[in-house]
Amino acid sequence: MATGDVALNTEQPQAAAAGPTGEIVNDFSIQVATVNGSGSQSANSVLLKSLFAMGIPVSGKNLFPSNIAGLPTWYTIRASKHGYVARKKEIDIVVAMNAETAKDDVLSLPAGGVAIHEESANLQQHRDDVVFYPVPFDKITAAVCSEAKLRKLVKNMVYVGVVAQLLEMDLATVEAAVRRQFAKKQKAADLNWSAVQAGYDYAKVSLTKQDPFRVERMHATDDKIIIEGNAAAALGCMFAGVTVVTWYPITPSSSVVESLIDLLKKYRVEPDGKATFAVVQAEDELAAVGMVLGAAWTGARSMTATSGPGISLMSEFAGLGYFAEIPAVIFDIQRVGPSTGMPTRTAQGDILTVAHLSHGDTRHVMLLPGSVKECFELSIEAFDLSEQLQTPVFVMSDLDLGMNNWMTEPFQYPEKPMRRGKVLSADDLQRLDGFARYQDVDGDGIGYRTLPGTEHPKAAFFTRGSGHNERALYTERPDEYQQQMERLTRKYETARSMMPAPVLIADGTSKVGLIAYGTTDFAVVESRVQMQTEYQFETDYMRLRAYPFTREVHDFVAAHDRIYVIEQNRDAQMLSLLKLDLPAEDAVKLRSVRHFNGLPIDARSVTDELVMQEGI
Amino acid sequence: MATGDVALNTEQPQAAAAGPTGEIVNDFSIQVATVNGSGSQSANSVLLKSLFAMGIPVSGKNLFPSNIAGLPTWYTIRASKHGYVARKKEIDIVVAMNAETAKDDVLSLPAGGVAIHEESANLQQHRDDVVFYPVPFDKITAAVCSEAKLRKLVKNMVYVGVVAQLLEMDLATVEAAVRRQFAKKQKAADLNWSAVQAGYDYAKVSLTKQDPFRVERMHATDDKIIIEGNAAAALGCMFAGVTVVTWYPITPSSSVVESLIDLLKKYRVEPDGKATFAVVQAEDELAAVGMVLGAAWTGARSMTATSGPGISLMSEFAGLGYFAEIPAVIFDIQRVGPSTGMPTRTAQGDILTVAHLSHGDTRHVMLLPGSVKECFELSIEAFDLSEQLQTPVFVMSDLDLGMNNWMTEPFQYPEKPMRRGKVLSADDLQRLDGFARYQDVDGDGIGYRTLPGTEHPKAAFFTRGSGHNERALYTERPDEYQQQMERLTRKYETARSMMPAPVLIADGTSKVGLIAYGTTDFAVVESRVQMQTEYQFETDYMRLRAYPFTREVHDFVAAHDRIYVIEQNRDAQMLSLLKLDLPAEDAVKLRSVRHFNGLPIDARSVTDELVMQEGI
Amino acid sequence: MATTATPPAPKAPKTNRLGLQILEYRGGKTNLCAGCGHNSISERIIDAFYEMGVQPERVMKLSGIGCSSKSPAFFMSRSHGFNSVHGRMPAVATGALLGNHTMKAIGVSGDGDTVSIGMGQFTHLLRRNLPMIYIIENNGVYGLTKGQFSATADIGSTLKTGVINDLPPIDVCTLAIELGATFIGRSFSGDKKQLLAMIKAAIAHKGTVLLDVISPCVTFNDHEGSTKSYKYMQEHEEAISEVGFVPHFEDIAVEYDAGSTYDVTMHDGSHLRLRKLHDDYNPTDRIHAVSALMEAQQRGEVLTGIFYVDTRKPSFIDLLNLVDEPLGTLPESRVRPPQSVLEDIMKRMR
Amino acid sequence: MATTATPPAPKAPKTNRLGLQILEYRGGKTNLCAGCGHNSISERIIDAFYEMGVQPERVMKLSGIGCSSKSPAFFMSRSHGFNSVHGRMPAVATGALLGNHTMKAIGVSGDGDTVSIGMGQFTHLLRRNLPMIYIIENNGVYGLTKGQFSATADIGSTLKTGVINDLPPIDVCTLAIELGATFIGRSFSGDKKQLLAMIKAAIAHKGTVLLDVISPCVTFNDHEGSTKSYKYMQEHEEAISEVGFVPHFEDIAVEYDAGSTYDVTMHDGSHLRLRKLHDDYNPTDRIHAVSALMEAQQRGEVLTGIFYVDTRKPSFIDLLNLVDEPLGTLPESRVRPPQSVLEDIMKRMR
Ligand SMILES: Cc1ncc(C[n+]2csc(CCOP(=O)(O)OP(=O)(O)O)c2C)c(N)n1
Ligand SMILES: Cc1ncc(C[n+]2csc(CCOP(=O)(O)OP(=O)(O)O)c2C)c(N)n1
Ligand code: SF4
Ligand code: SF4
Ligand SMILES: [Mg+2]
Ligand SMILES: [Mg+2]
Repeated sequence: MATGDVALNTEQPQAAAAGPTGEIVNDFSIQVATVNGSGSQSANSVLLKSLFAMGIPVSGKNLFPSNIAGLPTWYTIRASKHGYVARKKEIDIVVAMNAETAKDDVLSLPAGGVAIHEESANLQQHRDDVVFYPVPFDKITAAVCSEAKLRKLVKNMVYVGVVAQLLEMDLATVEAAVRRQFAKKQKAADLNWSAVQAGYDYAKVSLTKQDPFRVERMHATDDKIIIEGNAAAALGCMFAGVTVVTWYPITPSSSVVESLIDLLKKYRVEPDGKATFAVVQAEDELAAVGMVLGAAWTGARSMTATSGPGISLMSEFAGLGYFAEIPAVIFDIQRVGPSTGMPTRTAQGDILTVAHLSHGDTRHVMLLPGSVKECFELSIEAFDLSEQLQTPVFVMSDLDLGMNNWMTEPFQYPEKPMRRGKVLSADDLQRLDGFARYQDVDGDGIGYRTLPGTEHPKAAFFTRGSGHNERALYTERPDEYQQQMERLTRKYETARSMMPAPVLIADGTSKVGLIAYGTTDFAVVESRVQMQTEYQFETDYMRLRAYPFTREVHDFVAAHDRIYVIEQNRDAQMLSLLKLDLPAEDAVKLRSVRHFNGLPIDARSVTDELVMQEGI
Repeated sequence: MATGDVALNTEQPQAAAAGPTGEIVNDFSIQVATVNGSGSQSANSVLLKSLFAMGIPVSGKNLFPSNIAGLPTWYTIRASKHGYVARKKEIDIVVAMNAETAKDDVLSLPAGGVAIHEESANLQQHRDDVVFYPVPFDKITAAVCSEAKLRKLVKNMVYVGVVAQLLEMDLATVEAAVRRQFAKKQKAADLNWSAVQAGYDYAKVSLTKQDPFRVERMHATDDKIIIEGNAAAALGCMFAGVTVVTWYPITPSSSVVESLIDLLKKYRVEPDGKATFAVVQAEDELAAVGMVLGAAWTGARSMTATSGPGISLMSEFAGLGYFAEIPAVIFDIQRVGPSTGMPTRTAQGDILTVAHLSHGDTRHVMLLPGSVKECFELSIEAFDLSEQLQTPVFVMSDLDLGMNNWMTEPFQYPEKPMRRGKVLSADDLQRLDGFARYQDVDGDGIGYRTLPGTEHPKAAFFTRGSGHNERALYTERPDEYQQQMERLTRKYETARSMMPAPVLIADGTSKVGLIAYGTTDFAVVESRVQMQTEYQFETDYMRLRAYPFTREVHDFVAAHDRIYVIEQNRDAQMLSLLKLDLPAEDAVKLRSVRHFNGLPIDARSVTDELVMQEGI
Repeated sequence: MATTATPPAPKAPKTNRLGLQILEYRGGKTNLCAGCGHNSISERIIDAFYEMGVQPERVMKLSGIGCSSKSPAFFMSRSHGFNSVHGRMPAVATGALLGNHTMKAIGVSGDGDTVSIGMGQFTHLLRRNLPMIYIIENNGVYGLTKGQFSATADIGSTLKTGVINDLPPIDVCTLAIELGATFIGRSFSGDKKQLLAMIKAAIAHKGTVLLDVISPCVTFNDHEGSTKSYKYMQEHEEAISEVGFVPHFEDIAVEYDAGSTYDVTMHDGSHLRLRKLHDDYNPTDRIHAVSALMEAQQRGEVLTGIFYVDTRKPSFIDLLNLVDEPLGTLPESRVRPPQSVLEDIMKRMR
Repeated sequence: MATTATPPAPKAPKTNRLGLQILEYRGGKTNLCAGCGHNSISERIIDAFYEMGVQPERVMKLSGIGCSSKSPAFFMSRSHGFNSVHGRMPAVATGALLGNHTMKAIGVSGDGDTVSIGMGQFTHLLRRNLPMIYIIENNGVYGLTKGQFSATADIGSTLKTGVINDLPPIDVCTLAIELGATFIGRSFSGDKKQLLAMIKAAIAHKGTVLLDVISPCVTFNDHEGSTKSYKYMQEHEEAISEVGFVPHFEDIAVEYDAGSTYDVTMHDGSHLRLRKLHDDYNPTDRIHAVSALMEAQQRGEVLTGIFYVDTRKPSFIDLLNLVDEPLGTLPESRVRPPQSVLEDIMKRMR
């Protein structure tokens, strides 16, 4: 691999939140640079959980390469007393464990930044405006760990100790985190804990604190939990009552199904050992989505999870689902495209494609989770909507939300029972003496369906992706075809009225409105405060949660002079959908803020762009 | 098959161009209703070619079912002294050869219409305002054709005779057409000719002319030819120098490749019997387009042809072609979707999908042939553009254009030599001492490529759909990725400047402009005259030929108050692309006229819609 | 289709063990070409389900795209049908059976639908031994798109246009045996007796039944030079065994010679009686069956009959160990765990 | 990758018949896990092309997506490479060879890339006998997505998580023999000698070479219970023949016992010498080869060696009867017919 692709933070270093003088408490970001496969996950998780346990709002981001071992990896932990969880553009403290990237990592620090590094690597030569803490990691590790082959792993715990000491973390809390991390393995726990202590002691004895960063106990996380978006989505699916799950592994979606499998095995096996679910690892995504449609056709709540390349492969079946009107829940955990792109980097780049996925006049419904909590809630919502609307529903998450750890209040058990949509039973058929599958009986564009196996001579109908009339009979008649297409448009309008409303975060008096969705929200929330405090500039803000857009979205745009649509793709994809949906006089107001380098969007980038475009 | 799907013309019958009194010369449409597989093609072709040979502008449309034999089929011939070739909404003369649809066919006639039908079927009961010409087809056929199993075919020639007599066609011309149709089969020619005569004689003796329709020799077609769009496209591909052709059969695209195979076998085999081309019937569309990319990567001019479902299956590879920057020419002969839809009906329904085909930030180039001549010319253009831009180019034709017969002036041989784009030879590499595949040397966003087999140690580079930098090395660096994506945007702007300009058919002083593309043009041309003559309403008109849109398109919209985008899909797809591309203040002007029942759009539908929306 | 079958009711209505007349098993009027082999196969399917006395509502019909794939509309209108997309019926069938594993599934496909575009999904369906009847109506061409060669066309076979196929045919039976299907046979649309017996046995089997039925396309592939024509089949069909079937609800005391006949007891207690016509015939030995097929092909014979049966191998559904009821219609109480479970999970995440 | 290989130059540079040193055949630095079987295979590929003296510029490297599919970046940087999309390398390779049939093509894929998502295209490539070397780096799992089972995993094989595979493995060698490939063998990334000989012979072959190379995934599938681990292979590998190869440019007067050894003359005049290690071994008989493979599988052996070779069957390129030069770079004069042709066609359309 060329050395060309190892440095991560290639953006201009910027001054840290406060100068090197004066303390900075509970407000900094730590970036741990390691080598993929070196097992630093547990160490980083211990750091994250310790800060969390000290009641300090934290967020962690794993920036890993698309390979299994050997390439550079970065893990960023942000502590923010204000509760900001977006990526922080400025790294305050670097733990440079990867010799290959150490230099670049140090160069990426702002003035006043901190570098913790292997003693032997003399990085001091590269900067004179950052604080260096050299540590003899290998020596320390060797001392605590006799087994040579374990050292690579244990070494990581040493930096945990060093960081803990430098930041004045509560050691008892750290120990608790370590022991919890290795809950089932007493020996490992002890070994790792001794490594933490060794690092801690070394720092205490040999390093003199010269930087302003430290922590103090808070209570901001008291009744919160930490969970990844994909795990939250999996929980949602189980409580939505999913019965058929199909998948073909692809980063970053695999963990949705992997977590779900664990849950189902644990909670959905009946006393006699039989399963109320089926999970199939399909041969590819065409098969995965085909199975979902087949299962949904028989009434099963079925789903699959994938990412960009899989979405492309599902195009033909997506059109069948739309036209034959079959439910399906499809998770798109977005990653960087086009094509294979950067499989382990995040983006919101499939929005436009999914909205019109498949040839012909096809239109789809999308849900846009903006937090791990919504990964849970909107997953449940997706199944209800999909069955009620008899159409595929796409849940558009992304790698940042899906594969990173996020704080959240605990999830609420669904109050509403499952809404299964318009399904006729044998009794209904007896009463009605038959039915017409695609007839718009209720004027909402949604027909009534029967499920295979319904024991009534008039239950059966023929499902097809070719032209069909109200009675599901094959047709090539111009009038019958057009009638069905117009009904589908009507159904889409019904969908609009059923979509989860956007969240109106701020609707003050400002002439400027911001619109964002998904993980972009975290940066926008913080950027709005930067705009206020640094530029005394007020913004209103609405976070989208679904497509098609509800009335509230139109109203929000109508109520403002300028609307900035902030998103993580190159082609302003959500802005495009808004442009197509809004009355022309409102479409005029749309402006775009885009971030598309594969890193999660950060507040500073948003602020700078807003300031530039507003000419402040 | 339910009888539900047999009637074709389900629209309100309307009064014919002129009332039943007074002659109507060279201005009518004939609809022949038969059963699929009954072999009426030759008879209809004889009728069409005879009128054509009499110098009268004609167009023929085959409206066939998606099965091989047994379902109703209609063939419409329009004669128009004004040269209109769009579908005429009103049928003037029905030849009702299909008992199953005879009643509906007669009901679909406007008052004053004409029905030629089998004597035994008494259709008179259904209408008293149309002219009936009962003919004992079976009796007549039996008389001229001893072989029972041939009668089904020969019977069709009988109606040719009847129609010829009633319309006062020149019999010698008809005979010439018959003999040409069966050029290589003397016996068949004689038999069919005698059938025509028998029909002619019967009409002469037993029918008394009561309708106003007749023909007169003209010279409007003197140096014209008749050809199908797909055959014209195939010609274009051969003269573009295509070398690798892959396909997977699908209606209505198959005949592009089938015609091309015939041409290549005839004109592209060298004296030693070896071929300068390879045609592969792939296992599916994923394979077809994959082969095209593989071949283009080695420098071959390669292409495939498909329709909606195939386009969906090509999504993933389309994204690879865009991101890895590999040429490819893909014909989309559009049919009615979504999903399998109506495979033998026409539409312009893949526009929006193809423009953004594949996940991630992917964008494609589309050419929009609006005549058989452009099927030829733009096919050649497609290969040049695709190699110059190093990106897939989609040629968006449709079933109406591709599978129907159209008059056209003969095609011109390409003046320009093949433009193969930026390819470095071994000598170039020697001179430059290497190269960087994805470097924007010329500022147009287009890099230089080398072809496998180039005999130079620095010729090789690694092609991939994953993140890559200027030197085609694998990268996950945010800056390198973003740089490449921005270059691709730049390249797209270069494409814009190279696209074939739209055709400005009329740019007078009207405040109202019309925009159309492809086969919609034929109806718009005629509708504009209806607007003039019937409503004294002037319209300007621009026909699009490519996407992305060139400056002229923006100018045209800017120059008018209201723009009607007329197209053959439900979701106003081209209007959507315009909306996304135009400055907001111009996007406001867009209005939509849509036709999406599977029948080719007709002038009357356009006119009625314009009148309605303009409130005339 | 569901409601358009209206054949004249016979005088003294004959009925099956459910008391249903055969017309209850009919479908919509076919719109395939007169003489198309596919129509005869639809007839046999109707006969088989009628004679086996299967409740039509308990059957799902699945297909891809093609003339063959249209035929589910032409039999058993009282069964739910799903005409999906080209080459992808296996996935849809798999999902449908996961959603409701209590039903009988019959899939009808073509050689193009299965062996060209559908090869990937087809092989994986076989590997899973999905419990369904999978019929390939094999005519060696793409009928619906006007007769191009498919991947089952034989080397040297010609089209009407004179084009000659020079790629080897893919033998779906050999493939099916190797990849894991458990009931594999080949027949001919023109061989009423054999085909009917095979479909009836197929209905009794639990596991993937792959029936490769040569079904001539009279419009595009029934001429001299075609190796999938009626004539060619009459001349080259070579039955490896005589297929007899005795349903569980009939008296099975039928005589048979154990020496020359394999008696296979099916899951439902029915008996499949396979009388050797070749001495090297052994329907219980995979390796043997594959060799027999490959040798016959080398000899230029079209071997028919049942080549391999395994009634012991667990089906895909067995492996999943599902509850007895269809997953698709389980009540909320059985698919949504109680609030306590969520609270418990949340607690452990603190 | 093309420019990053900079290993230290040896003192007295050894060169091949083209006068090239082995470093001219190296690739970029691997980023696969240390100990990954794929790396050893890359080494053998480098050795083979070096020893056969193939000009690197005359070689195209193709792959799909996966750890295995990354490896073309790690050998022969002087050859053009195309890392396409998941499971679709066969189509890209087919197109590439149509565009330039004068080059050697080597494709590297994985068991997931080929046998799961890629099965459709793979079977059709085999059927066409496309002239290329197709190597499957078979580890029974999806390495790049962290170790899920692929369709070549054996029944009973376990993952580190304890999950047990219960679906039968797909044997790509049996498949390849049946579907029409003409050079089929299996080896093990750890068996340097055998693998090198096989790749060298593969380079000499014209037609589809399918090499199924067991290549342990040290990170996800090299543990107890895995049937694709180094340990398992050491215990279960069973060579059916000893593979010897004598390139055409070397003295072939090497002794061999005609009774126990098959001598196959390759297209380029090289000689493949296959010494029987099983008495039922016959690399020229398809049916035989298939049975041998199926039987070995039943015995739980992993048979290695070359199972079947056919040097007479025309390749897909032969069937197309192309001009000698690459189609991709034919001059305009040979691909655009003269004006007279167009005028002639137009005239006949009047
Ligand atoms: C994705 C896609 N590609 C192509 C087609 C066009 N198509 C329809 S049927 C068919 C082949 C049918 O052949 P086969 O399965 O053998 O059925 P048959 O008509 O011969 O019975 C094709 C290529 C399609 N419908 N969808
Ligand atoms: C369309 C698509 N689906 C899924 C993936 C994710 N993916 C990448 S590699 C891979 C499997 C690789 O397995 P294999 O071919 O055996 O290669 P290995 O890593 O084991 O060498 C998968 C599923 C993808 N890249 N593209
Ligand atoms: S075209 Fe062939 S396959 Fe299709 S219906 Fe007619 S005969 Fe049957
Ligand atoms: S994960 Fe497995 S296959 Fe992938 S590089 Fe590592 S060892 Fe090799
Ligand atoms: Mg067929
Ligand atoms: Mg693998």
